[in-house]
Amino acid sequence: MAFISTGYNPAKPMENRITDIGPKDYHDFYPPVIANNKGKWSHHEILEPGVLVHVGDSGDEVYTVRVGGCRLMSTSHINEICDIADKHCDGYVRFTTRNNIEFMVDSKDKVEPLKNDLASRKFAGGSNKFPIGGTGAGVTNIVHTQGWIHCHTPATDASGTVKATMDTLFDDFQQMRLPAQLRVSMACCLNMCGAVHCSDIAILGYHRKPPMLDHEYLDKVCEIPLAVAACPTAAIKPSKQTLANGTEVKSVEVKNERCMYCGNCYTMCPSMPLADTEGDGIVLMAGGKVSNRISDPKFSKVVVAFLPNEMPRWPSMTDAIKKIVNAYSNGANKYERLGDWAERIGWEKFFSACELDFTHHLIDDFRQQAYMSWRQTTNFKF
Amino acid sequence: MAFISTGYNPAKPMENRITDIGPKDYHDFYPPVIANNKGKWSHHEILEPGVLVHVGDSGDEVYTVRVGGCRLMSTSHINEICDIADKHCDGYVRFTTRNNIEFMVDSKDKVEPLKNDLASRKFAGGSNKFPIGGTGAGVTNIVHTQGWIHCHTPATDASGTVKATMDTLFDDFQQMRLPAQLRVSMACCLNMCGAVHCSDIAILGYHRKPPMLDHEYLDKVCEIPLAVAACPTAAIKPSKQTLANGTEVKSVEVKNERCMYCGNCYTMCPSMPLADTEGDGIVLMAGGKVSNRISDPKFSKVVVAFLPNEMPRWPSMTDAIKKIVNAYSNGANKYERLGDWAERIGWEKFFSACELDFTHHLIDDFRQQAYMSWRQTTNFKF
Amino acid sequence: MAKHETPFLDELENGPWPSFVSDLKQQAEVRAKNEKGVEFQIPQDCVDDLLGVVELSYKHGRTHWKHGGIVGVFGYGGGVIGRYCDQPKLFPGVEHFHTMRVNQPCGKYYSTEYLRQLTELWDFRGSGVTNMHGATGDIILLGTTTPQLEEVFWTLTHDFGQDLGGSGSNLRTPADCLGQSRCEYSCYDTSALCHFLTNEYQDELHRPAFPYKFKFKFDGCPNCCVASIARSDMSFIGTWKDDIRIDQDAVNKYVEKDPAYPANAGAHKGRDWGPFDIKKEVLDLCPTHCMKFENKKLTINTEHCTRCMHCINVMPRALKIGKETGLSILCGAKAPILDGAQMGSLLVPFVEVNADNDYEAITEIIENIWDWWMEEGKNRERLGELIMRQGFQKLLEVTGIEAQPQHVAYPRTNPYIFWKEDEVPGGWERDVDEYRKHHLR
Amino acid sequence: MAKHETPFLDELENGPWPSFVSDLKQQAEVRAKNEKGVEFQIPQDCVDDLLGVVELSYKHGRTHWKHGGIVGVFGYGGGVIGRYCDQPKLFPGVEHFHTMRVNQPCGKYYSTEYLRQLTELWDFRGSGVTNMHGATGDIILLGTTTPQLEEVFWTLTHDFGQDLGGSGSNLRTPADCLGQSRCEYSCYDTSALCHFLTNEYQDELHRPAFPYKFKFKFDGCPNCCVASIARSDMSFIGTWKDDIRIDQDAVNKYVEKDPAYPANAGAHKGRDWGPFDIKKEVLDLCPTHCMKFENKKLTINTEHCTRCMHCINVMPRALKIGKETGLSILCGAKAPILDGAQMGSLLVPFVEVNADNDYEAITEIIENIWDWWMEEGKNRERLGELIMRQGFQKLLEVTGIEAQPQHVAYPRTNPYIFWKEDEVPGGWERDVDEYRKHHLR
Ligand code: SRM
Ligand code: SRM
Ligand code: SRM
Ligand code: SRM
Ligand code: SF4
Ligand code: SF4
Ligand code: SF4
Ligand code: SF4
Ligand code: SF4
Ligand code: SF4
Ligand code: SF4
Ligand code: SF4
Repeated sequence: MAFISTGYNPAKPMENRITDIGPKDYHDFYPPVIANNKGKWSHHEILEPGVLVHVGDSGDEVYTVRVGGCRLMSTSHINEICDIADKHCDGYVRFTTRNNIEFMVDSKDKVEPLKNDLASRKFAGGSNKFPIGGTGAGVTNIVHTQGWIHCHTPATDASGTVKATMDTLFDDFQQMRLPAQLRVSMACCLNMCGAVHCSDIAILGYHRKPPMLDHEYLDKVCEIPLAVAACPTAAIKPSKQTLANGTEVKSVEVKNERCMYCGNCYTMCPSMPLADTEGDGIVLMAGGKVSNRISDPKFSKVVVAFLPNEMPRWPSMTDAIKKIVNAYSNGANKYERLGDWAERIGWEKFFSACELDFTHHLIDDFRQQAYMSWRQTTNFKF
Repeated sequence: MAFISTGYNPAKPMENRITDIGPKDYHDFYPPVIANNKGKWSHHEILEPGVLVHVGDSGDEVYTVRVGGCRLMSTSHINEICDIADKHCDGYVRFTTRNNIEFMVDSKDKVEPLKNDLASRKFAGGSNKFPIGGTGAGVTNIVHTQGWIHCHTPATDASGTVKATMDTLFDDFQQMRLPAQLRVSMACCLNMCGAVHCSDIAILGYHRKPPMLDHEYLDKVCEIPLAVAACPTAAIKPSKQTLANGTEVKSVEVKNERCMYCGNCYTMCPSMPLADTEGDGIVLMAGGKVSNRISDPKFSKVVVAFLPNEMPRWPSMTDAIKKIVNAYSNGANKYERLGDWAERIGWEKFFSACELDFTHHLIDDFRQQAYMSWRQTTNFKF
Repeated sequence: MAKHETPFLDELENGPWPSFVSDLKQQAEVRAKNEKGVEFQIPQDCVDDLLGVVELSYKHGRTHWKHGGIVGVFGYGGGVIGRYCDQPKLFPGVEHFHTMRVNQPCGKYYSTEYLRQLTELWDFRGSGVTNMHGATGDIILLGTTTPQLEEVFWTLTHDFGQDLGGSGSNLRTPADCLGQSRCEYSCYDTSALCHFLTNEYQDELHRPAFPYKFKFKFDGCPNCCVASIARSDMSFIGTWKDDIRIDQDAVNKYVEKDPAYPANAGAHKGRDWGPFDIKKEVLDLCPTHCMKFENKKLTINTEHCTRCMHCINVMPRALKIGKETGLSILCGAKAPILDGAQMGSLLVPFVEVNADNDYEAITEIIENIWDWWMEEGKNRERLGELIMRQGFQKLLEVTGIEAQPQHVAYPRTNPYIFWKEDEVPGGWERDVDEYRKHHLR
Repeated sequence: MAKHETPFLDELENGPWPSFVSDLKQQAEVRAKNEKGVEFQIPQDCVDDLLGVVELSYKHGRTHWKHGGIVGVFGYGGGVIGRYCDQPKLFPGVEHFHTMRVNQPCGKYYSTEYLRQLTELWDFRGSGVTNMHGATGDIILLGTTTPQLEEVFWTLTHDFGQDLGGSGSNLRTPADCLGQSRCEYSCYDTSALCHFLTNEYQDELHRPAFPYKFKFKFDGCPNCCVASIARSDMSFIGTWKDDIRIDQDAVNKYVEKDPAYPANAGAHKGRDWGPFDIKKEVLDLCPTHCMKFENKKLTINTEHCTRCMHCINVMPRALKIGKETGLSILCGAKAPILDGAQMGSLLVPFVEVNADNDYEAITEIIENIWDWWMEEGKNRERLGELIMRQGFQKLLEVTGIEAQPQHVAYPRTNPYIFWKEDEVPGGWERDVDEYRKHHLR
């Protein structure tokens, strides 16, 4: 494979350089019906799961068919999306903030052919390429992160846990029978690259072992003061270490009891890896939200302290999620988000309704605001 | 005045010493109707402000007449209480947890003579000795602290601010026309010797100047390390100081910007007084409660950051309190405590309803949990 | 004739509320006249001087009291607060003006006979000024001189059978609501438990061995009339486990507005709130919405009732607390100094109150907590602050109580869980060289 | 034939949800076949090796990626994430596997023409694997080698008129909900503002000068479809000041269950929740209880409405946002590392959105905040953490905004108010000797 140059000259990087031009202008990408009615929409309706119509003041209509997107996506798949959009949608398509794909058409009669086309496409392995759904009071796509596909700090895989979960919740992706929206998010480490901290259900990769110390290389690869400073709990201090061969090297020491396995040190210093087959796994959180509807946005709460990484399909995790979704579906009122339901019945009843164990790990002990989460009243349910 | 000994011999303190005998046995002090019906009460009724009846399963009744108590009380006043109790109540009386006095009689016909007797008694200055009231949905006695009568750290007087406030709220002491109980508390410094931190309305004495340093005497009178350690904000450090006469002494230095005028240092070290005529004054808090009824117990919130000490009757303070009580009385629902009302209408409306200014001082900036009090939603009222 | 002019204080004689100034003036006069011929052991004009010193504070806007120094009775670390005036020349009568804290009887019932004993003693050996009562609960005898302390103590113990209360880094004087003595809501005998524990822990009350003060308060039910949840390191609040007992006839009396059944026992009589409306006033305000009133029948879904007391408070003739009673224990309440105020946090959802075995189940918890706090608590660190510093889990550990969802208002919002090494398979020691076989540098 | 056996991953081809494994396998095959005759600039079998390395992770339960090191395009401090495989011998195709973040168009609309340009480029110079989209919002081109970075950048800028997005201690790629383009709730043109600010702050986006990352997100209304309140240092959320516009006829259509007026625009169609009940579903759920429906007329007490969107969401044909629109700005949201997660805290209750003066009122606030943060922020300290550390008051000060009760959910519960010296009459310097005249030692 021969190197083909664009004309870029590494010796003169500034030659003909273009910078700071920002993103493409969105106006170029609006389908005509969107361009014509922007800012003048009257109302909308979800006709069936995955199919919306928006009606303009002008009477114009745009029909949107939303399909599940696997945001880890090959160019082949994107090209297929383009084929569909060219065929049905005059060459336009959009992606949602939760990585679904939206095909829009400007009249009702174009909807069925589009739907049929989408539904007909399957991957060789049998799964749907473009499942229709993700609207209204149901489950939509999981926003997630890199996991073992690309990142250096994950405690679990992202795409795999998401696939297993979406398979489990698939019916609710294609239906609108839950009390309200149910948003599942996934982040593969504490950095929480998704908005996992305020999702109805959050899957979080978590380490449980303090970093290993690669003393022999540490000082060569890392800046010790940066590694020390990285630790939020001040668990790391510089120390001299004697290697097996007797040489003394500069390195660090970790006070294991103070470590909360956040991996900040590893981000700063590759000689402090934390990943461990048995130590790593999944934390489940629940009850968060971001919309301001009825109740204020709120953080998710840890409801399962740890589940092991059970590759490739994480059955204990999907079971627990299923239990939560079922209990919510049976128990909540119309329009009630998962967290609002849990608050209404009381978190003590949440655990019994979902058949989840409550363990000491679920009691907050991080910083002073932990106190706010303890029960300061005699008002509780047995 | 000649010293009269009990028999105690300072040279032999252990001789005939009696210790660790605890309080008097409460059984000795129960009026017969109480002793007979204890644990077997059926129900009660507040017949009119200050007058309760409790009915036993046995059919026995005890009528209680509650009167305002000025808990700073002379033996003359106590003796007068005894006279009344002897006359009407077979020689028994009790005090409530909020320093009111309760006279109990065991039949209805004894109530009127008792009430008349109580109401007839006035101090030479004209005030009531035994105002009847303090029950139900009204204002009861203010629990308070020492103030200028006895303590060394107050930022205001206790008995005086309480007298001024109770005069202002007197009608509501003698009536039951508020939406719910309204409990006012008073503490003369940040130590908050009353449960001021969770009262419907709290009057709090507050300093606003960092301690003065009596360098010449500091090291003689205080243990410098203890003074340094006392400071919660680490504002104090040891330092050498040169006096006007040139002598160098060991003393301390205070970083004024870090000081929150809590007076902890002064408690440890008399050479660091904070009291100041202009600096000291009143903070008003509101919306706290301790009962678990309907809503959980909650802390009072600072609603007026500062009011000067206006001796002898603190008119700005009583005005502000009156405004709060009026707005609450007009706005709240039946059974709704002040804090529940403020939460229902939103604190932004509380300030307009009470005609109080909101200033930057009212925004929490103490420790990390301050964050919890900021508004993390778009749900607010203009 | 008053010894000092008190123009400021005189203003506080006006108005309807009892005037402490008038009372002090009356007391000054009684002492001046001394009709009873008391052989005052401290200056006869001390109340005059007290008025004088307070007047001066009203002028300056500042206190004129100084630190106490260590005064007390032999062998006790508490019960006396020392106090000196910072203008002793002007007010010699209050130059020394210590207070004594006398342990009040549970429920604060008194016989006049006993009260008169006290007043007589205090006229003789003190200022004749008191607080009935202090904020913790004690009878406060306000103002005497050092030599009188032992004398007063002697009389209290020998003649009255009465001990001092707490101060300093001790167990403080426990206090209770009146409980079963006169309240139908009380789920246990607050006074019996308060009295028992006060006696049981006399040593802790009198001899400082704690990192800081420690308070017990006892509420018979969640109405919290002694505010235990807000101001006691351990708060004991009555509760029950079974159904609220419902007298359906009585419910209907309320609904029918029978005058013998006023809403909330008449507590709202002073305003016309309209006729009683069981839906609006009870069902809709029940915080858990666990009540129904259908076909003249009230039902409560006990599983969801949090025993907040509202419905019982509104209809005390119809609704009664359950029969399976006990108490909840909450820990750590305190005033805001230093780290911010705390309410008590629920540690024990339910424990039986059993006098027959000397409240064993309760004293065990208390003593486990004390052991921990005495071991780990820093100087001047309240229990609540220790719990905050070491975590609620630690409190569970030292008391041997299992974590339950009842312990939290909501589970943690951060995933920063500290695991113990033995909870994690394989432990924490790992071989980096083994790891590097699979993960090159 | 697949290069590596992937028994674990093969299991993830089952089930209805689109399988990323199937997609990667299809891509590996396309590259192997290379029917288009692409002159691959990075290993042709990189997708095979990607599957191989992920399979190994499934076996080990651990990642096989290493730290990035500093790779990027000349003059930019962000836009590229370096990544290396820790088993390069086993998986040479992904030995170097950097990602490029490409700034997505606002609202995430695309023409297929443009998308095909992108895929062609990425087949040629990269792995042909992407994320559509990254969690911040970028188009993520996943996996290429260092020498290709400048080449891709050249093509993007020269041929596509497209720049990179952010990474590192920069302004990160701003993102928006689709807003007025297809949503009747949008209170301002999110895409116009997002696009303007992205261009206005290109320098901040590309050249690291900040203490840490900084994110903007734009939601057209309080439904928050781009979750700005939870994950942007500055969150811009549409709102309005005047009355919700009510079409009474349409309200009655909902009440009459007209099939063209399904509750919540049909979002709950999948279950039989019973007939629409305006009281239960709208009035009672309105968090401020500011609505009435009497005599077929719906009224809203605007003074008490918090614009939570609920009623509008339920009856979109009847209720419309107000006409006096603008946005609220909230600051400091972030993920939990290090000090715990934060939601955005309300700084600006309402500001007009005026494109005509280049959003002056908004850029002024942004720049004041940046000046402060760049001055005071510690290394790796997010804005939210700085606000926590220096106090919300400081944020008000640097932005010149006056404190309002809207800034708090509730006023402070502790009285630990820090006064400024000039706020206190007489200041802080006092003469202790003067004091001692009145207060002897
Ligand atoms: C397309 C999208 C915006 C975009 O720019 O891409 C979008 C579009 C709409 N949202 Fe949304 N929301 C979108 C992400 C979100 C998010 C963000 C997220 O989940 O990360 C939220 C916040 C969720 C949360 O609180 O955790 C969100 C909370 C809402 C709500 C509030 C729902 C609630 O009960 O709290 C509404 C109102 C409603 O559903 O009636 C809403 C309503 C709508 C409406 C009805 C607005 C309209 O008039 O067109 C749109 C169709 C809703 C539907 O699909 O049921 N949208 N919506 C996003 C689709 C994501 C997807 O593929 O599933
Ligand atoms: C007398 C009394 C106030 C009153 O007028 O009633 C009182 C008076 C003092 N309290 Fe108190 N406290 C009194 C009940 C309280 C209470 C209320 C309670 O116990 O229910 C509290 C709040 C609850 C709590 O404990 O948190 C209280 C919280 C404090 C504090 C702050 C403690 C903390 O941890 O936050 C201090 C400061 C200290 O200990 O240094 C304090 C310190 C003091 C000192 C000893 C000041 C000092 O440093 O010398 C005061 C002596 C005043 C004097 O001259 O007599 N006092 N103190 C109360 C005791 C009377 C009694 O025994 O019945
Ligand atoms: C006598 C006393 C107990 C004692 O041991 O001394 C007492 C006695 C009663 N209380 Fe109380 N409470 C007493 C202090 C309190 C306190 C403590 C405090 O304020 O410091 C509280 C907590 C207040 C708070 O939340 O801030 C308290 C909160 C209640 C409540 C809950 C009210 C609420 O709306 O939250 C009830 C229930 C009710 O009023 O129906 C109650 C009910 C009662 C009843 C009706 C109980 C009964 O069946 O006898 C008694 C008469 C009430 C009345 O006076 O209206 N009692 N009550 C205390 C009288 C204080 C006084 O002189 O005014
Ligand atoms: C690619 C992406 C995840 C994804 O799969 O989509 C991502 C990937 C990484 N994030 Fe992130 N973050 C991504 C969106 C986020 C978000 C979500 C957002 O922006 O809305 C967050 C939470 C919101 C926030 O900023 O608080 C997020 C919070 C973090 C953090 C924690 C920052 C904090 O202050 O709490 C880190 C740690 C760090 O900066 O050292 C981090 C660090 C990282 C690094 C750079 C890990 C590292 O230290 O090298 C990851 C590189 C992975 C890789 O190999 O490509 N990432 N990161 C997202 C960016 C794609 C894009 O540009 O569109
Ligand atoms: S959540 Fe952690 S492991 Fe996952 S992509 Fe972000 S930084 Fe990497
Ligand atoms: S993982 Fe986090 S807590 Fe543990 S040593 Fe590293 S930086 Fe510190
Ligand atoms: S509140 Fe402060 S000033 Fe008042 S009695 Fe208690 S310690 Fe003394
Ligand atoms: S008053 Fe409080 S904050 Fe100020 S120096 Fe003294 S101890 Fe420190
Ligand atoms: S706390 Fe309960 S039991 Fe005790 S007096 Fe109050 S209402 Fe009665
Ligand atoms: S006690 Fe409270 S929670 Fe229980 S039924 Fe009565 S009102 Fe409801
Ligand atoms: S945030 Fe509001 S304006 Fe934007 S898409 Fe969602 S509902 Fe529409
Ligand atoms: S927007 Fe929300 S607060 Fe306003 S009227 Fe509608 S439901 Fe009520």
